[in-house]
Amino acid sequence: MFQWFHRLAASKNFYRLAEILGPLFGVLGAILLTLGVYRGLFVAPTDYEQGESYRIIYVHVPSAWMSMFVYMVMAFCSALFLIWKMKLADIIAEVSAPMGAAFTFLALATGSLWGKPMWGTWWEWDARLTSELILLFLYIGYMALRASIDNRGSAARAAAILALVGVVNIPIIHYSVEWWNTLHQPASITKFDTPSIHISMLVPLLMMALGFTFFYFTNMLSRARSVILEREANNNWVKDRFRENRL
Amino acid sequence: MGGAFWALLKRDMLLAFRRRADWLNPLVFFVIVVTLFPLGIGPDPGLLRDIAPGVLWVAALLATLLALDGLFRSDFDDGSLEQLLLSPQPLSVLVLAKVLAHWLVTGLPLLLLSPLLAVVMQLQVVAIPVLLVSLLVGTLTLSLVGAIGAALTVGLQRGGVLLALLVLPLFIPVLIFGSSSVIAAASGFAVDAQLYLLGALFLLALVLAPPAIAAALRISTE
Amino acid sequence: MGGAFWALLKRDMLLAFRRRADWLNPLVFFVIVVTLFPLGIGPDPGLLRDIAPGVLWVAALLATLLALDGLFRSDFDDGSLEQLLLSPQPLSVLVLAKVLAHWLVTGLPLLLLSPLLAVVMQLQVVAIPVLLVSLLVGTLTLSLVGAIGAALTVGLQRGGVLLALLVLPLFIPVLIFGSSSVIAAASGFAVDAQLYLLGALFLLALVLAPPAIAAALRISTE
Amino acid sequence: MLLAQDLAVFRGEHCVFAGLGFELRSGEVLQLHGDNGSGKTTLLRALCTLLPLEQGTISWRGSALPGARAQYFSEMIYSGHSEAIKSDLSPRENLIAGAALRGSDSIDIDAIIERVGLSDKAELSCRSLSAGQRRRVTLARLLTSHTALWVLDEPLTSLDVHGRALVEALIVEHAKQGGSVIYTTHQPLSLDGCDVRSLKIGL
Amino acid sequence: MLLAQDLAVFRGEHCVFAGLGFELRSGEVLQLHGDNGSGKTTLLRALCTLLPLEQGTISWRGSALPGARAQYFSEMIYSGHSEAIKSDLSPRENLIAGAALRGSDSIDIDAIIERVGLSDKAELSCRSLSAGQRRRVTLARLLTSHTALWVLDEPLTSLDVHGRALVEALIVEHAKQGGSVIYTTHQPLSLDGCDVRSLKIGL
Ligand code: HEM
Ligand SMILES: Nc1ncnc2c1ncn2[C@@H]1O[C@H](COP(=O)(O)OP(=O)(O)OP(=O)(O)O)[C@@H](O)[C@H]1O
Ligand SMILES: Nc1ncnc2c1ncn2[C@@H]1O[C@H](COP(=O)(O)OP(=O)(O)OP(=O)(O)O)[C@@H](O)[C@H]1O
Ligand SMILES: [Mg+2]
Ligand SMILES: [Mg+2]
Repeated sequence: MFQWFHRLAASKNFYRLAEILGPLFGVLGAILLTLGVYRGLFVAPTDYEQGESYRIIYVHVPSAWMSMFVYMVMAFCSALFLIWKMKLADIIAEVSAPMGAAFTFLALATGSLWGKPMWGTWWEWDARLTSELILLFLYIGYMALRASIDNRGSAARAAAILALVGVVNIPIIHYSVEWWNTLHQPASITKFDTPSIHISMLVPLLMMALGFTFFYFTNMLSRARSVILEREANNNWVKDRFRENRL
Repeated sequence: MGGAFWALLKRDMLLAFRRRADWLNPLVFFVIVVTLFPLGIGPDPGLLRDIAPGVLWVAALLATLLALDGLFRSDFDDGSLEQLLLSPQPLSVLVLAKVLAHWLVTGLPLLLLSPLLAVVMQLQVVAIPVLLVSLLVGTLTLSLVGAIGAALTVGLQRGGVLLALLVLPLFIPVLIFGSSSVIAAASGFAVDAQLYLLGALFLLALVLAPPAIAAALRISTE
Repeated sequence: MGGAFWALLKRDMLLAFRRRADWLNPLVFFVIVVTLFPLGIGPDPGLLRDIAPGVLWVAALLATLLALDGLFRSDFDDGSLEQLLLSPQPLSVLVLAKVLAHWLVTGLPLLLLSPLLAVVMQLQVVAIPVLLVSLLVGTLTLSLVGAIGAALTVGLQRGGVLLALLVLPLFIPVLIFGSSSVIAAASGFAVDAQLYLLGALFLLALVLAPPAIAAALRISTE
Repeated sequence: MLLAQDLAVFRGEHCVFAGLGFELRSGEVLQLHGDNGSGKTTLLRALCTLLPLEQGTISWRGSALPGARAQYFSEMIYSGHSEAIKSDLSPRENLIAGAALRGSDSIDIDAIIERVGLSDKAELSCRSLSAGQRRRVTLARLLTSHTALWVLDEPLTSLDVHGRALVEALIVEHAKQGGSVIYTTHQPLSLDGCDVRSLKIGL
Repeated sequence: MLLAQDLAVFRGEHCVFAGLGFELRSGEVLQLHGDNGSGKTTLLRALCTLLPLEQGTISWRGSALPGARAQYFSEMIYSGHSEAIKSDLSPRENLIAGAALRGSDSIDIDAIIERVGLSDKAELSCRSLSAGQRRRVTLARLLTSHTALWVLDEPLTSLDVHGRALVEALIVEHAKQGGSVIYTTHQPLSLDGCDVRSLKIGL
């Protein structure tokens, strides 16, 4: 098991795997996203309470989920990198950060677009909104730290420490914000928790969520590939591939 | 081990004593930020009283933050930090001594001055003891957590603002529990829950921060 | 003379471009400080709207202040400042180029982001143009005035906090006119008087600050 | 005592050196030679574990380094390009703090200060010392703890002729007492009666 | 060209030197001698008006200094203990910015970089240069503007033997072209064919 893991972690093997999986995930993601968009926008019924504007949910909720999922991936890879010095894990963490930040931003933007018709304001200091905003700061801090350190090895380890410190902090932030918010205000605005969602709305939502996940993996793998090429430009296998024109 | 801890603590206190600016400045910054608010917002006493706990806590947080930048920087600039890393003593203990000295020099005076500013901001008198306790535990936690950021950014030319960016998200729970304890006290509610949570955060930071700081310092001197 | 001005401006912009952190950080700091307030004060929208102009202005002021610390420091540390002083070109012109580059890198992005934060703080939409104008003139003035403080403290190890101490009193008039213009606009009053006063402060700073900065730099490198 | 095998260090993408190895025994002195930018500082910092190795092992008294770090640190002292002097403290205070940090306390600070020629500056703040006087404080630091291995990066920087003679005497003495020294300098150093080996770095 | 009369400089309460005077003519080279802490750096910085004089006057081409500052600055260049290099810029960018600041533009930067032996590092960020390579950038700066007076504080710091030969050649050349140089170093420098005078500072 461990040996398998190590062989995969060699960038050459990973590169080859990514070459296969990337397009595969890409196709799957594209199918799911098309289906999800179609069913979400045209097939799913209009919400009797919110009208058409609720359809933002098909972008908003998947991106909100992805924003958290990507941070977990990043933190997990950072731990792998710090403990076992797996360079591949560092690469995955590095390329995931901007994508996670983008998902977070998308969740914030769509949520805020949705908030205008729903609550009448672009922004409320609601618990969930606030902790999503802080998550964006964590991503930006992570990327800024990486960008500020010239030496790549040092940058990678410093960023990994920060990601791990952040992962300890995320649940703390989450609960403190929730608690802070309910302390002052009764749950007047938490319309999120409408427990039942109709199946015709749920299916496209899940399709979109899965599609977003595949999109993330496709994009992450292709970014990882280009980083591997950049870092290993001096290695023979890269040179060979370059000569044979199949990068 | 204890010897090196005390020696480092003593050295840092001596240095702070030599350059009075070190402990005077965060203090004055604290005062100035608190006084800026009435100027920016307008002198309505009701409004001021409502925002007093928040402003006091935010000002304390910003003052701590500003002071943090200097925690390892001068040691880094003159090469003392390398020597610290090459010390035979365990690095996390030495790091703890530095954080403690830093808090004694910057956090403690701020704490002692806060009742005065609370009065200026029209905060209810009953809330002042809670303000003190929350600031005591809170600024200690901020110093510990912030030291991780300071260690990560010490090698960078303009670490100051990057430091702010890195640690402010980590400071938010402390800010929330700290200020909400004071708000609760001012409204006459119980504050045990908030203070226990602050204490728990402090213990967590005390255990986890020193090794993280030590690791970050080793990276920064590469 | 013009040549050296542009050369220096170009060099500083190039440096800022190389280290993205320089212009990104004050920006993010601004955002974070603005978000700290609701966290410290509580999420009541009415209260937030009342204090929004003050908080936005105080946050802009603090972000400018933090960024100021780096204005001459890296040049001082590596000896470039001495070379600047030994340049045959008039020092106040060179200094103006540095301040301008600094504002373009730190003040301008902040200005561009402020409308977004105004929305987050629930500020009335009518007040946003006034917020922009007052911040434009105001941050330019703050940069010029703050540069005097930066020049005076650049030789000191932990100038950051001392700098804050020196320049905050000078910043207060700008803060008062700036935030009161936004408060007036939000309440539907006329704002000409405040904006004219801000403009006058800016012209005053433009004339008086460069020679003062030049003199301060000569003292700091002694 | 110190054994380095097959060391390779990278700065960024650039391999500074590779396949470098040497052994240093008790009483031996090793001078690193090399032009500007050949990697002397890099090697010394790597020997102090301040830089990560890309490859190779360093071992101290037979045990490999990352593990034996605590013992190694208590027996070595590094004096680099930067002086590690607090400008606000006097030379004496600097030396006392430094010694305490290394865990040595029963030393005669006055004699050491006398030895490096700073007696009349011992109580001044280090800010008002000249470049060469500050260097002398770093020389004094070498004497405040009885460590077996000295790692010196350009110890002659800013020193005048008396300073150079002092460095020579200190190294010879240390080697005679069974200590070992690794140093680098671009100036000629005459270490009579010492077992000086030299290692050339760079292509 | 440069005339110093009866100079006295104090640091704090302490008189570093007093009653010091000399004249430097076109084509002359002046070496300052003195032990560590004798006041060489202090004198050089005072000559650049970076330190205030307690007493005495410095005049350039006959006019006393605080007045003739603009002309003086356009004809002199100082290279001190600190290198005045932006670590984020490449050597080339550093030199271009420096030259523009001094108002000289029509220079052949490539030839100068070649001359100081940095051709293969010209586009790297200066952060990744070694101590000696950074020094070479400061040497290149001397060549980017055609100034009459060079003021050099320990220009040999961190330089290897080739570097030293380069400094010697640069000084000799500059003096031959009618420029003048004041410098200090603790290492022997052989300036053949040059009119070298020396001034001893300190008691
Ligand atoms: C800027 C504003 C907003 C932000 C930052 C935001 C953020 C989030 C986040 C982080 C989640 C994932 C929560 C989780 O799964 O634990 C989420 C889910 C969700 N959001 Fe938003 N949101 C915003 C506005 C809105 C608005 C205006 C609505 C509609 C009224 C809305 C409806 C939902 C729904 C229905 C879910 C799924 C709930 C669930 O999984 O239980 N959001 N949002
Ligand atoms: N942080 C860094 N990033 C990238 N390259 C670096 C870094 N530091 C040093 N180098 C490169 O490593 C090489 C060796 O540098 P090092 O400082 O070890 O040289 P040195 O032998 O000490 O030279 P000197 O005699 O000039 O002090 C140089 O060519 C330099 O360009
Ligand atoms: N800022 C200062 N305050 C007080 N005294 C100072 C200051 N700077 C230098 N001195 C004193 O002035 C004297 C001369 O210092 P200076 O740096 O000029 O010496 P130097 O000849 O350049 O020596 P070195 O060869 O070591 O570089 C020293 O004895 C020093 O103690
Ligand atoms: Mg070196
Ligand atoms: Mg000197």
